[in-house]
Amino acid sequence: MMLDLGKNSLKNISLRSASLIILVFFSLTGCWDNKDVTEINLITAVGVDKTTDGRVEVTFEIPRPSLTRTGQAGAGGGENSREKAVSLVSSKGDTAFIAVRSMVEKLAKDIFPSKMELLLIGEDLARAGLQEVFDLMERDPESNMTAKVLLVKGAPVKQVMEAESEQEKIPSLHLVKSITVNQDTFGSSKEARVIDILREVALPGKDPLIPVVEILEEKENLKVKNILVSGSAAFRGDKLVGYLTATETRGWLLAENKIKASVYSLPSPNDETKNISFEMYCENGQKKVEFIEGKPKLVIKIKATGDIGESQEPTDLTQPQMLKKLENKIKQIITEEVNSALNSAQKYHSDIFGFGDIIHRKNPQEWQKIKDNWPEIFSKAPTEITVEVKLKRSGYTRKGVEPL
Amino acid sequence: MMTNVKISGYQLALLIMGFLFGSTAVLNPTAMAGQDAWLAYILAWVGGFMLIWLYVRIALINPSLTLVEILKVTFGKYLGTVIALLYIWYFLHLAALVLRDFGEHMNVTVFYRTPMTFIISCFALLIAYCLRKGLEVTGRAAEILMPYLFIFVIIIFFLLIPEYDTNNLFPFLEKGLTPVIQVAFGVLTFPFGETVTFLMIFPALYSPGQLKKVSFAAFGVMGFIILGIIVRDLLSLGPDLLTRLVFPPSLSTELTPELQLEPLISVNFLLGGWVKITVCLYAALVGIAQLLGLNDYKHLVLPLVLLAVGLAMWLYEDLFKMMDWTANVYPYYAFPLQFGIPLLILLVAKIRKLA
Amino acid sequence: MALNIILLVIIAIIMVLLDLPGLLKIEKKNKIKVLISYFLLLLTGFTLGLLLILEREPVSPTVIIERMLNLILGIGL
Amino acid sequence: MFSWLKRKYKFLKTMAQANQQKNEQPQAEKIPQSFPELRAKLQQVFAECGDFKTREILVGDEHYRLIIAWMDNLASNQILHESLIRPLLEPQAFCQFLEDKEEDLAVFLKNNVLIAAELKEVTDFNQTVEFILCGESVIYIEGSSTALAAATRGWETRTVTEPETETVVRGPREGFVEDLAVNCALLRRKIKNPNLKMEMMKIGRQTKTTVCVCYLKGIADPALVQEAKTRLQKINIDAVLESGYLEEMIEDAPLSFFPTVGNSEKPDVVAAKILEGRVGIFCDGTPFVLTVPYLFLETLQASEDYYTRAISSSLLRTVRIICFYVSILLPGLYVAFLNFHQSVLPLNFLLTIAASRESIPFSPFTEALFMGITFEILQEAGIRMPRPIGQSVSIVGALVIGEASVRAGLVSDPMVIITALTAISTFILPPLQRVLPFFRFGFTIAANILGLLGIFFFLIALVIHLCTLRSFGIPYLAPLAPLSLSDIKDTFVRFPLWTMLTRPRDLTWPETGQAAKYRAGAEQLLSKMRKKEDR
Repeated sequence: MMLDLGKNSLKNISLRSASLIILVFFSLTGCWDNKDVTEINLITAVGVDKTTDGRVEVTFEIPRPSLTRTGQAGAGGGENSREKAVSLVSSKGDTAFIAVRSMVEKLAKDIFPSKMELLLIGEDLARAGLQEVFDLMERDPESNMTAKVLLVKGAPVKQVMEAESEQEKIPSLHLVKSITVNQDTFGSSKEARVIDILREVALPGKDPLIPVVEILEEKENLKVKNILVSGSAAFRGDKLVGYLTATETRGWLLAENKIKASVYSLPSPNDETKNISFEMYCENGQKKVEFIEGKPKLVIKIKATGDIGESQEPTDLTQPQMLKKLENKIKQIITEEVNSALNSAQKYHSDIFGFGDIIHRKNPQEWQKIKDNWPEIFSKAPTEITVEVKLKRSGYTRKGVEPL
Repeated sequence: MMTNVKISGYQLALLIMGFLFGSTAVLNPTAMAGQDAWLAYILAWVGGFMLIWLYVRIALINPSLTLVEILKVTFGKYLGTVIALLYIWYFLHLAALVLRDFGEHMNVTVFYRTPMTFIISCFALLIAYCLRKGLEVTGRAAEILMPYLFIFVIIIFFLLIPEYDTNNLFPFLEKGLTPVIQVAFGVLTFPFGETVTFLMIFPALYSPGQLKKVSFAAFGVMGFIILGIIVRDLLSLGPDLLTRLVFPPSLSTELTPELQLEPLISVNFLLGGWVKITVCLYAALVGIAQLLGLNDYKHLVLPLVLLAVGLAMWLYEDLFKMMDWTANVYPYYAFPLQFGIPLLILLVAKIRKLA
Repeated sequence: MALNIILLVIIAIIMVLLDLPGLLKIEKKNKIKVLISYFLLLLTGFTLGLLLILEREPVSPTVIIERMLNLILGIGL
Repeated sequence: MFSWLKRKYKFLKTMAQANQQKNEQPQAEKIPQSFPELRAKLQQVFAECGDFKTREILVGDEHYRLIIAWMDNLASNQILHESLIRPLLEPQAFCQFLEDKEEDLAVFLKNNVLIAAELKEVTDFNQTVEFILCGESVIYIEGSSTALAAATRGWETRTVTEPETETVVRGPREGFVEDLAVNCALLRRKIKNPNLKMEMMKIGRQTKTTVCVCYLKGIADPALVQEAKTRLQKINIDAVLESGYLEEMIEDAPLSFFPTVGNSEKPDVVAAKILEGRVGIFCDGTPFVLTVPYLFLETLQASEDYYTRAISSSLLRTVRIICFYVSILLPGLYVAFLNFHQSVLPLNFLLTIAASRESIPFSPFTEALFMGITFEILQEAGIRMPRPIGQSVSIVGALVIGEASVRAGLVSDPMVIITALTAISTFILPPLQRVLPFFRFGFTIAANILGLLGIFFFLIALVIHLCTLRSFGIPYLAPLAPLSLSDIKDTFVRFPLWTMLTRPRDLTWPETGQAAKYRAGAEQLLSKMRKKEDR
C-alpha cells in the first residue's frame, strides 16, 4: 500500500509539473488571438460610400471609452465634455474590404467591428448595388448581423456621421434608437437589419426597403436634430431604384403588419378648421395574391383599432354616427397611404411587399412561369386594398372642455 | 481488462447522444436541402432507426463480442482480420475528420490566428487523458458534462424565437423529392450510420437487456434535439442563407438580441466532439488490441492520438476540399461499412442458425 | 520549420518517457507485441508529422478513396 | 529520468520491507515476582521520567508488600487516594484473607478491597507499562506474577465549546474536544443504540495514539468497515498527532487536489454521517473526526441544511453550487470574455470596461494573477497572525489592495470586484477552500491561451479527474455520476425530510446493483495493486 503510494506520487508529480510547465510556457508565448479590450478599436457605426472616382470609401465611428463612460461626471468631466466622445476615421480603397483593412494605416489599434450598431450606406453606392458590402458583412465572422442599416440621401455619408447628439454620447446610438422607436410608435421610418436585407436581397420575390436619413439644414456644427430619419428607399435586388415618403413608408408598415401604433389627424366634421387626432393600434395587415385568369391580383387587407388622442374642438365624439363618420375618414386616409406606397412600388418595379415571395411559397408552379419577368408583371398587376377601422376608446374624456 | 469495463444504460445513452451531436449540429449536413431540410432530416432519422436496429440485432446475437471479434467469427480468421482492419481505419479516419472539423470551425469563428495544429493538439491531449482513464470514466464524465450541452441548445433555441419565420418552410418540395432524398442519404451516413462504432462498445453495457431500449431512446432524444437545431437554423436564417453558409449555427446564434452567443456553439461542438472522438479512438484502440490479442489498450493511446492528429492535418488540404469531399464522396465511402457489412454479418448469422 | 521539428521531437520524446515505465512492466508474453505495435504507431505518427512539417506529405488517403470509389462505382465524383 | 524513478522505487521498496520488520510486536514478558528485580526493571524503563511515581505499601499485618505505580498528572491523585490507597490501608480489610489464605491475593484485592471502577488483571510486564502510560495505576504484588491495573485516569480536558470552524445559526453548538473518551460520549449521546460500535486500536509506533473506528452495525456496509480497519491497521508511522496524519495515510488519492476523507468538529454532523452508513474515525488528541467515504457533494452540504426548512436550505444549496462555479471560473471567464469573446458582451458594458481599463498597463490575465496571489497572501496572513494584528492586516488589505492599487492605476475596478466576489465565494465552501485557488489559476491560464475553449478544455479535464477519483471504492461524484435518481434528492436542492425515506444507496445497500458494482471496481483495483506489490 505504502509502496504503491510512493511510486504513484512520483509519477504524478513529474506529470503534473510537466503539464504546468507547458501551460505556463504557452501562456507566456502563445495567445495568438488574445487581444485586450484596450488594444482594439470598438466600432459603433460604419459608413460606406462611393467616391466620385468609383472607389469605395469606408468611414468608422470609433468611440473613446473614457469619454463615453456614463455616470462619471468626475474630476476631468468638465474639461473633457468639450471633446467629442467619438472619432471618425475614413479610408478609400478599390473594394470595401481593402478600404477597411487599409484603415489600419490611420489607427493605433486593431479594428473590432463585432459591436457595430449602424451601417450607413451612401446613395451612389446604393444605386451601384449593395452586394459587395453585404457579402463582406456575411463573410466576416467579426461583423454584427443585427446592425441597423440606414441610407443617406443627398449627402456624403461622412457628413451625416459627423452630426453630434445631445442625448447620446455616441451619435449612431441615437440614430439606432430613434429608428426603432419611430417604427413602433409613429411609422415614418422602418427598421432594417443587415440580416433582413441579406435575406431579402437573395429572395427572388422580395425586394429590400431601407430607411433613409437626410440632412434638414446645412450647418457648421451639425447636430442629430438637424438630420431627419424619415421615409425609406426601395431597392430592386441590391440596387436603389427610388424613395418612399414618410406616409408611404407608414402605408408599407401597415401592410407588413410591423407597426405598433401611429398617429393620424383629420379635420373635424363640425368645424373644418379644427383637427382631431387619433392613435391607431393593432393593425392586422394581410397580403394575398389572387389569380384571375392566370393574372395575379395583389390584395391587402388591414384591420385597425384606435383611440381618440386629441380634439381641438369640444364636440361629443362618442356618438355612434359621429364615430362612423370618423372611422370612414380614417379608413380613407389609411387606404390612400397604402395605395400610394403600393403605387410607388409598382412605379419603381420594386416588390418591397414581397408579393412574389407569397406566390413562390404558396404556389410554386405558378411562380416558375412568371418569375423571369416578375418585376414587369408586378408593376402592372391590379390591386385591391380593404381597410377596416374601429375606434374603441376616447381616453379619459368623452367630450372636450368648452372654453367660454 | 476490456471485457471488465462496464457502463450503465444511461451512460451509454449519453455517449450515443454526444456521438450523434458531435459535429452534426455545427456542420448541419441537411443544409443543402434548403427549406426541406427538416424533411430530409426526418427521412434520414427514420433510416437511422433502421440502422441502429441492425446494429442492436448484431450485438444481441453476439453478446459480449465486439465488432472485431464478430467479424472474425463471421468471416473467418483472415477475411475477418482484413475487414476489421478496414473498420479500424474507418474509426481512425472518423476521429481525424471530427478533429479537423473542430480545428476548421475554431479557425473560422473565433481563433483566426491560432494555428490549427495547436487547437487540435490541445483537444487531442484532452482526449488522450480521457482514453487513458478508460471508458467507465468517460461515461461518468459524460453524465456530468452532457447536461451542459442540452442546456446550451435549449437556451439558444428559445432566445432565437423572435427570429423565427415560418414562411421559410415553404415552398414545400419545390424541386421535387430527389434532392431531398439525396441529402437524406448523406445525413444517414453522417451522423446516424457512424454509430456503427458503437458495436465496439455495446459489450460494455452493464445489463445487455437494456441495449435496445437505451439505443433507441438515445436516437429518439438526440434525433429530436438535432431536428430542433435544424429547424432553428432554417427558421431563423431562411433556406437561401442556410445553403450558402459553412457553419450555419454560428450565424444564427449571432442573431440573439444583445448577446452574440456564438461561443456557446463552439463549446457545444467541443462537448459533442469530445465524446465522438473519444468513442472513435476507443473503438480503434480496442480493435487494435483485440487483433493483437492484448488485454490492455492503454499503452497504445498516446501514439494513436499522435497519429490521429497527423491524419487530421494530412487528410485535406483546405476547407473547400474537405466540404466537397464530405458532401460528395463520404456517403459512398461510409455506406458499405455502415450498412453493407453489418447486413452481411446478420445474414450470415441467420443462415448459420438455419443450417 | 526547424522549431516545429524540434517541438515534434520533444513531443515524441515526452510520449515515450511517459509510456516507457508502463510498457516495461507488461508481462513477458505480450511485451514484444506491445512494444512493436507501440513503436510502429509512434513511428507512423512521427513520420507523418515530419512530412507534414516539411510539406512533402504523400497523396492524402481521401484522394485515394475518391479514386477507388470512382473506379468501382463509376460515379462522376 | 526513468532510471531515477527506478532508483526511487527500489529505495521505497527496501524502506517498506524494513518497516515491516520493525513493526513486529515486542515479545510478552513476565512480571518479575521478586521486588528488587521489579524495581530495577521499572527504573530501567522509566529512567529519567520525572513524572513517574511509585509507592510501596505493606498490607495484611505487614505480610504482603505492594507497589503502586502511576504517572503523575495523568492519574488523578484524588481517585488514586480514595479508591486505592485508603482501602488498602484500612486495618480490617485483610482480616478475611488472613483467615482463609486460600484465594490468590490479586483476586482478593480485586474482589474485596479495591473500589476503583475498573480493575484488570495483567500478567504481561510490557502491558503494565502501557497502562501506566495511559494514566492508569498498576498495583504489583510481591510474589505474584499478576498485577492489577486500576482506572484512575483523570487529566485536565478542555470543556465542550462551540467549534470555530463550523458555526451554525440553528443547531447544536457543542463541538468535539481533544479527549477521545469525551468525544465518544458526545457521539453516544446522539445515537443511543447498542449497534453503534466503537472499535479501538492503537496507531503510531512512538505515540501509541488511540484511534476509534465508529459505525452503526446493520447500516454501514461491513465491507466498508473492514476496508477502513484494514487501511488503518496498515498504517506504520512513528506519530499520530492529529487525525490529519491518518487522513493522509488512508486516502484513496493522496495527490489529488480534492479531499477524499472528510472531517468534522461537530457531533451532530458525525452522527448524521454515521447514520447514513459512513464510518467515523476518532483520533485521540484532536477534535477533528474523520468520516469515510467522503464524496464531492458533501463539500456542498452543511449540517444546517437539515435543521432549517427544506425550501430555504435548497436555495442555499443552489447558492453554494453557484459559488463553486464562481470561485473557480470567474477570473478565467473575465479574461476569456475580455480578451477573446468581446462580441458576447453588450456594447455599453464593453465600453464601461474598456474605459476603466484604459490606463491600466497590464493585461487582464496579469491582473487576475496578481490579484489572486495577493488575496492568497492576505488570507494566509489573516489566519496566521495573532488576533490583534489580524485586524490591521485586513485594514492594510482593504486599503492597499482595494483603494490604492486602483488609484494608482495598477488594477482596474472590475478586477477588484471580481477578486472580491471570488474570495467571498471561496469562503462559502470551507472544505474546498485550499483547493479552489489551484483551479482558479488553472482556468485563468487556460482562458489566456484559448479563451472559452481553453476554459472548457480544462473543465472537461477536471471533470474527468473527478470521475476517476474514488473514496473507499465509491465514485467521488456519486450520486451524480454514476447517476442514482433516488439519491439525487439531496444534491442540488434538499428535498423535505419526509421524501428522503431511503438511505444513500451508494453506501448502504450492498445487495443492490450500484454498490456491488462499485465494490467490484474497487476490488479489481485492489487486486491489481496487490499484484504489483507481489512483483
